[in-house]
Amino acid sequence: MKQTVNRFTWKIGGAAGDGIMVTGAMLAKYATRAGLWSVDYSEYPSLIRGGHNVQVVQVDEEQIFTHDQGNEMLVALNEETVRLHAAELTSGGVIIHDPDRLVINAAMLGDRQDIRLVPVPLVKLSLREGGKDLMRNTVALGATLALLDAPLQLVDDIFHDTFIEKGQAVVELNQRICRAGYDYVRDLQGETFPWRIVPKSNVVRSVIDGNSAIALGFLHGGLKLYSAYPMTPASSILMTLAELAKPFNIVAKHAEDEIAAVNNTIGAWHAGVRAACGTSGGGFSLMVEGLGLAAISETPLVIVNAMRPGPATGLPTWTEQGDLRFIMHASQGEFPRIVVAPGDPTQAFTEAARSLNLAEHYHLPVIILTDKYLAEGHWSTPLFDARAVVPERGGFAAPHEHQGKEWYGRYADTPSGVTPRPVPGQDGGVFIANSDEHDQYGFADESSANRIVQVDKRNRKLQSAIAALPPRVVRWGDADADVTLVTWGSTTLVCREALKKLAAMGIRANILQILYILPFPEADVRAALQEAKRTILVENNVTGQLGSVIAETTGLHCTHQFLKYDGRPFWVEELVDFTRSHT
Amino acid sequence: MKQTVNRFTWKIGGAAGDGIMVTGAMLAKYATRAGLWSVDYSEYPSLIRGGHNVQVVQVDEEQIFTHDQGNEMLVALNEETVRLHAAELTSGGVIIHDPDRLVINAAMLGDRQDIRLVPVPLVKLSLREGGKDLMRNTVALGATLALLDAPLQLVDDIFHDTFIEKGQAVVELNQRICRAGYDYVRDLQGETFPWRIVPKSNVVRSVIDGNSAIALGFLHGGLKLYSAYPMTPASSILMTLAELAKPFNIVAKHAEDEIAAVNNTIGAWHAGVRAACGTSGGGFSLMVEGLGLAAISETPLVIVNAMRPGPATGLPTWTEQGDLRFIMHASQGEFPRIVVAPGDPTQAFTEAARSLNLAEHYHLPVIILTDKYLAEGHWSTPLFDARAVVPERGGFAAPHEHQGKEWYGRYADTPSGVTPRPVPGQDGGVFIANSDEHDQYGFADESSANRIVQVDKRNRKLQSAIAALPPRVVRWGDADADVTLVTWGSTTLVCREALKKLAAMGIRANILQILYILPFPEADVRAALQEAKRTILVENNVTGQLGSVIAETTGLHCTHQFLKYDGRPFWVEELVDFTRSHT
Amino acid sequence: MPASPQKKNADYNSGHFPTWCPGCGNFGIWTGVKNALAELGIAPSQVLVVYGIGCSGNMSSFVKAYGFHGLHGRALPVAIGAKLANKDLKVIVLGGDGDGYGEGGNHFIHALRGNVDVTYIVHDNQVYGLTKGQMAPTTEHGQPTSSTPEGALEQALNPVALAIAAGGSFVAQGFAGDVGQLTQIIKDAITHPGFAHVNVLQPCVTFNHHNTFSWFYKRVYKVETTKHDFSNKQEAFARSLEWGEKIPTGLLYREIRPTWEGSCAELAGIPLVKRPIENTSIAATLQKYT
Amino acid sequence: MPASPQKKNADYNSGHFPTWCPGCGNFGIWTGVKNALAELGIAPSQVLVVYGIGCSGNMSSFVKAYGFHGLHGRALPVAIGAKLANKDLKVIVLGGDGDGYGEGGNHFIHALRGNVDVTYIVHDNQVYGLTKGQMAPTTEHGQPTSSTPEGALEQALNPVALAIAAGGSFVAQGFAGDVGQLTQIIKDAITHPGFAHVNVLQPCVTFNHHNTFSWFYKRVYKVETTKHDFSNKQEAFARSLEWGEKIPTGLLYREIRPTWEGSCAELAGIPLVKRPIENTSIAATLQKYT
Ligand SMILES: Cc1ncc(C[n+]2csc(CCOP(=O)(O)OP(=O)(O)O)c2C)c(N)n1
Ligand SMILES: Cc1ncc(C[n+]2csc(CCOP(=O)(O)OP(=O)(O)O)c2C)c(N)n1
Ligand code: SF4
Ligand code: SF4
Ligand SMILES: [Mg+2]
Ligand SMILES: [Mg+2]
Repeated sequence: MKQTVNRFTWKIGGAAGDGIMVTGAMLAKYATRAGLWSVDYSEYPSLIRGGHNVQVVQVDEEQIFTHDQGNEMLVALNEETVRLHAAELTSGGVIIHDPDRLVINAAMLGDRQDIRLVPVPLVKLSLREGGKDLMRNTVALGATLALLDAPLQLVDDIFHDTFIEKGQAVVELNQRICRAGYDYVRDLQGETFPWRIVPKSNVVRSVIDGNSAIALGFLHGGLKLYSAYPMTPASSILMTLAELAKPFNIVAKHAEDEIAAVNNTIGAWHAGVRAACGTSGGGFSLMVEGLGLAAISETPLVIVNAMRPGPATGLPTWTEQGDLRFIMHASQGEFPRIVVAPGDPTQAFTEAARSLNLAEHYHLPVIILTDKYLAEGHWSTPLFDARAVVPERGGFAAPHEHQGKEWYGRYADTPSGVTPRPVPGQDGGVFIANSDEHDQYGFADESSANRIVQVDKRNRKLQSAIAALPPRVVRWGDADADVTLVTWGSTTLVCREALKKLAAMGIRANILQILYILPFPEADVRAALQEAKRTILVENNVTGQLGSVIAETTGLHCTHQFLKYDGRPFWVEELVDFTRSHT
Repeated sequence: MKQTVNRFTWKIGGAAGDGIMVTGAMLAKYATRAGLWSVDYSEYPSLIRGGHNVQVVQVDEEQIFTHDQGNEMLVALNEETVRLHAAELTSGGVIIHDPDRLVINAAMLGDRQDIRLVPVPLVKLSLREGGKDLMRNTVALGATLALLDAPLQLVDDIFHDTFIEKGQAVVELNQRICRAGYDYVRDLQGETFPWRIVPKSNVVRSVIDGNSAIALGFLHGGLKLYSAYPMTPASSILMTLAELAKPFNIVAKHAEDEIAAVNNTIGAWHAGVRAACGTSGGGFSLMVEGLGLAAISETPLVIVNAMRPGPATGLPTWTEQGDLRFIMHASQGEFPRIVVAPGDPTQAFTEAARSLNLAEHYHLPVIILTDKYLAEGHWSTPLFDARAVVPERGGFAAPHEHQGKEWYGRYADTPSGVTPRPVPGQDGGVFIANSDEHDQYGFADESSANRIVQVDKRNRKLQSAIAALPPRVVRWGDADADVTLVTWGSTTLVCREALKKLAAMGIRANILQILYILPFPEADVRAALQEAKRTILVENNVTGQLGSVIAETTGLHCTHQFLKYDGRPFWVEELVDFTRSHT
Repeated sequence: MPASPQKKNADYNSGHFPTWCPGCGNFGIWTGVKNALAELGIAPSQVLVVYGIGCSGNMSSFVKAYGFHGLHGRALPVAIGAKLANKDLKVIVLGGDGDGYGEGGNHFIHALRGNVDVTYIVHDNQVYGLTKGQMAPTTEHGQPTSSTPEGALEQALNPVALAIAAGGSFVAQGFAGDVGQLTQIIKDAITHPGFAHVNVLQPCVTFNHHNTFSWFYKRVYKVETTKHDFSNKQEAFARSLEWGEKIPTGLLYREIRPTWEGSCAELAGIPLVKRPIENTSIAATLQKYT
Repeated sequence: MPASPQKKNADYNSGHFPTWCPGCGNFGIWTGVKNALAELGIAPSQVLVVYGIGCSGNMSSFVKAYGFHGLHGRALPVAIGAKLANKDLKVIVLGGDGDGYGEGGNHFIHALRGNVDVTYIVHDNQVYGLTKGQMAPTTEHGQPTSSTPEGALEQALNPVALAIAAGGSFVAQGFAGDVGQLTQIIKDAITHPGFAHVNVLQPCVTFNHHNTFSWFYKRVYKVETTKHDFSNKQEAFARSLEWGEKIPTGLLYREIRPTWEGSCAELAGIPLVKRPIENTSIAATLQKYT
């Protein structure tokens, strides 16, 4: 029988509270340690218990960016999982289930005869080895590995590394329970499973989500204070930094609301430290006024906005790219800001680290725009390169510039628009950071002449900052292509996955990823669009917001647009189909 | 000597707290009752006392829209007024001042020999007649009228109508004090003043500011509750409605903050009444999340945003059109909204009244966008035509649609996107207004299919609403012109004034005013721009925001743009100059 | 409206069974609210329930009654707007401690002194449930949570003490483990003419392993079994400060004073919602501008 | 930093003379703040004053010291962020009653329980000055204002009672007409280790014709002249409720408890602002993701 090596998709489904995510994470780690690449994605409703939860882990020998619609293995913890997902199984695929809890009959499978059932007494085995009910997932993991004919040693190591802080007993319990599932399936009579894992080179890679990448980017970038109010899908940045506060000796503050969070952050920057806050659209709405405060007082500021489908509470645990225009134009009045939309964990890490340099050096607000898909999905990722961005201080007044002064001209006009700033406590640097329009010292000044100077000065900073930015567009794929996918943020991932599939079909495609939304890379985008044979705008929203920005700034329109707004990320299959039928 | 009849500009300057605005208002009323047209404008800093305050009243026989740079009469209550404004006086113009308080020497006048000083013992006369210090302004008004050779009877009537509620004694005191100034100047030896008033027909017109026009439009439109938190320049809507609450039997609520204001308003609409809230940019920032709540719960909502220069606190008492893009895109996610930007008090009245119909019938948020110039300036205005908009109920479920039901499908899909709604308390209409994505009854529903239905349904409403809108662009001037001024909101006024001056110079200009910003009248704008020989974009902001919207939606750009962002409205002279040199 | 027939708890079930964790204190509050409505004979269509966002707010899908599931922290101003629009409507607000005392704290203190006749029931589980276990304003000092793994640094907010100080006219504390008392408190709150605040001690079995049912059972006592004088603000304040060994439940403070809507001259007579919108004449007012 | 030479009030003048109305109570507070800084020998560059938006906040242009004139209602969170960033910095917040108790009420109650060492001075003129005389949270019930011409319908907020109930560790009331006492209160507030709230009764001569200087002179008394025990919360609460015939000034309540920054393990040692940003190694943490 033909076996597919190192390429399969695994899915687990159950109720909220069944703890399925942990199991998927283990499998993803396993594959990654085996020298393969994984991606995982989960869907869960905005409920604590009940509701249908799913996690998918896809594994490949090549780097992968999104998962497929089809699955080869399904761990079904409840009936709903079978009903909803059996149809997605590839021919020859398996369903692992606990026959004591879930009896699967033909009706539940539709008319799929080509699916194999693998009943494993998950709970019984867990209990037998001294575990609890919930550890049935670990049994399922063992069963999965047995089917894949994957060596147990690697998973034993993972249990060791993960649980050793809790003691050797915990490590061994997990190892034992996993092995029970493994052995049970090995001992089953049955055909050989058409998919298997063969470990490869042991390049060390991480399995990481966008939020952790941002947290680590911040830490690398010299962050000292993070203030936030929890909001899905941004919450885990706060939780990760709260965990890491101790080892990194920084402060993670859970503020009373988002208005406090953004103002805490502004206060911290004003006093001289690198700080950030993070939220999703609803919380960002509450930070809007603070954004303008940072702008007019020329206080650096970094905000993460992890999007979810709106309006209002919307679909709290789903994904969308609906806030682009909102973020670009938020807050009364006119002022420059930087908006960066990373498209994978590596970009998230790098740009988070860079945002702190940018904000500090140019006295500008920087907004990092992600979404639920990037924030909470996990990808096998080469270890972050700390040298990609070097944290460097900037934008401060040197001692001789302020010492001994009565007042410091912190808003004096300069060619770059950036005026070096002292921080409170420094001798002679006295000035007023003012939300009212102000003169060079910060005193309220309502004159026409001063207003023009200050508006121009502030706006000039954005121009100055461009020099410090990396290329604002990222090109993926060959320069010479029949079709260019135009996208931003996390949808870059599905486009990257599509390139591979399209190439296999003989369609030469490439990608124009707009990494920096503001300052908008008008010239790059215009050139790319003019060169392209045909272009497809790919956005996870209903109005094609990036498309509108392109139209506004370049006058150009993509040949086609492929938009999705049901709260789900794109399937690579649908993007490939669309591209093929529009090329 | 040649006398200019019924055309002059009068200015008064003093410290904050000198109460100068009242005097200008009296003069504007006088001129209006005399059958003339007036416009007034004031500049004051964001201080209670001190700081330089100015009010200008311009009078004309034809309808006027903005005032000129030059003045014929200056009432100087302090030295700063003379220093700052003497230079603006037309040759032959006068300065009225109180010689006991302000001695004017040649140096203060620069080298202007062509200005006449009219010293009047303002305070002394006021005290002599039994008035207080501050009533010196009334003496100055009398002096003004004497110079203009204007009949006293009209002002006596105004005092009567204004003060009769406070009693006959107050009326007479004001009349006496005014007459004292009048008589004093009449008795002076001096040349005849080159400007005069000759009362004309007695068509009744109002002298009204944009905020009062909105308040009256709301009342006419059936408003029952207004909730707001004070913020310049929107505060006077709250204060006017608080005053009018009693006669109109409505509720004006001063809320604890703007978040409460917008949510109060949503709650009131939900319960079935017409309601509105109003603020300026900073407060609007705080209402942003509420906007999305109204959108997803399909609760009608009306918000007034009276712009002032930002970012943040900015220039609280000055003017700017800096919030256009912010208002268009505010709040996370994507949803339809109506944005209307009236360009004079009549439009403000009409569109405020209409906004309540629109919000109610289409279950959409409607934002009325004004600015300080329109909000707080006053114009002689034909009496509002209450028939322009007829308040009509709409969007509600008929009793037979909900009575006796267990649950009401308030979000069931409909061709227009509008689903008739019951209000709480009505039998059988039970539903959940939900900020989470929801099914037809309002229960949280996260499925892909439902999401698509609901997004599409909400968006369709905007298309449906178009039928109920008046023409979304307003054309001023002849269809056939050499140049078209493209503008929105209060800058329409200076454009209208410029048309007259340009015509006098033989330049044929017209105006494209975009009254409804959303739904953007793409086709109209495209047609107008394509027909125009040349176009000039006129905006009171630094980035040309309307221009960016035009570029985005039509791909067209105005030939030139004339932008101003120092917190001041345009001078008609500068617009005329720009137009002339670009035509 | 025809006289409501006798009501029962189940009449207020939406048909969607709660998705709360088994054993969650929210079940007790759910029962208490439905009981109170049934016993007071308030039909589902005669009441508007405004919900915050949280596990608590998810009750919006489990109760049959007019509902408004608004923004996190903003339930109160929606409720107040609705009540002013229709003063004949019963308006009840349900929300979490994070929702009401964290995000929405400002509305809370102003609603207390404003005294619009709305009943406000807070599910005080001393944690953020829906977002997975972060610190709440009422989290005890030193308690570790997912946003404060080394323990909360703030002193916990005392909702009932705050409510009394902010001018609450009805301040009570209930316990999700005592549905009988809770039902009575909610009934009293609904019938109280003015703003009524009920803080309900609500164990969260998933994220709060400190303030558990058994922890509370050992500590709660009913003030109605003591000599507590709920008309005495001083005494009520002293009582409200009790936490730790003994935790008071029941009506802590009550004062009858005019409601906002009762004092507002413009609200006398028929409710706003019943007033016609047509034919408002602005002519006389416009005259003043001439 | 060299030892500061003897300071005097005038050292804190910015050179811009206040634009407040002649006779405004803000002058007294201005003097009190400068006196306190001078007497404590805190140099203009050693202190950060964060201002709200209002007549009160306009003081930002009249005081010589590092200043931050932020958003209406949002001074406290800026101040707290700054203090956590540099715990060696003295941080003082000045703002209006509308700013702090209206728009910013939520930050106020959480700052009180959070106990970050910041001094908060509220200019309580019981009105919105800068926006021309609308109702403030502290406007007395029934008082007409420009936004409530028929009289305020809400019960006035009692800032000191609220502060005590919300967990304030230092709660005092000053009077702009008694600069001597006020200076002392501000000094005590600045030296108090923790969040210190000073509500200053501040007549507004332009928009509040009810709570005038003479109205207050007849009513205020100093608690330090009584047997008041400011360590007793019950007693402090009772005192704080006094309004009308007698209005207490002075220190109402004080409690010494750890500050937020003192309890935060990560803030031990040098202030955040002095810590290097370079060379943070994430390698070990990244390892956990492999
Ligand atoms: C503006 C905003 N910020 C944050 C959130 C995310 N959020 C949803 S529920 C919740 C807290 C839930 O805690 P609580 O109010 O105590 O309710 P519980 O779940 O404990 O019943 C948060 C922070 C949101 N929806 N909106
Ligand atoms: C978000 C926001 N809302 C409203 C305003 C307008 N505003 C400026 S000062 C002020 C109130 C002033 O009252 P208070 O805080 O008591 O200060 P006072 O002037 O009395 O000292 C208001 C409402 C604003 N600047 N920002
Ligand atoms: S998380 Fe806590 S509050 Fe939420 S449903 Fe579960 S037990 Fe209840
Ligand atoms: S308005 Fe009142 S508070 Fe403001 S400066 Fe004048 S007197 Fe002082
Ligand atoms: Mg909670
Ligand atoms: Mg005030």
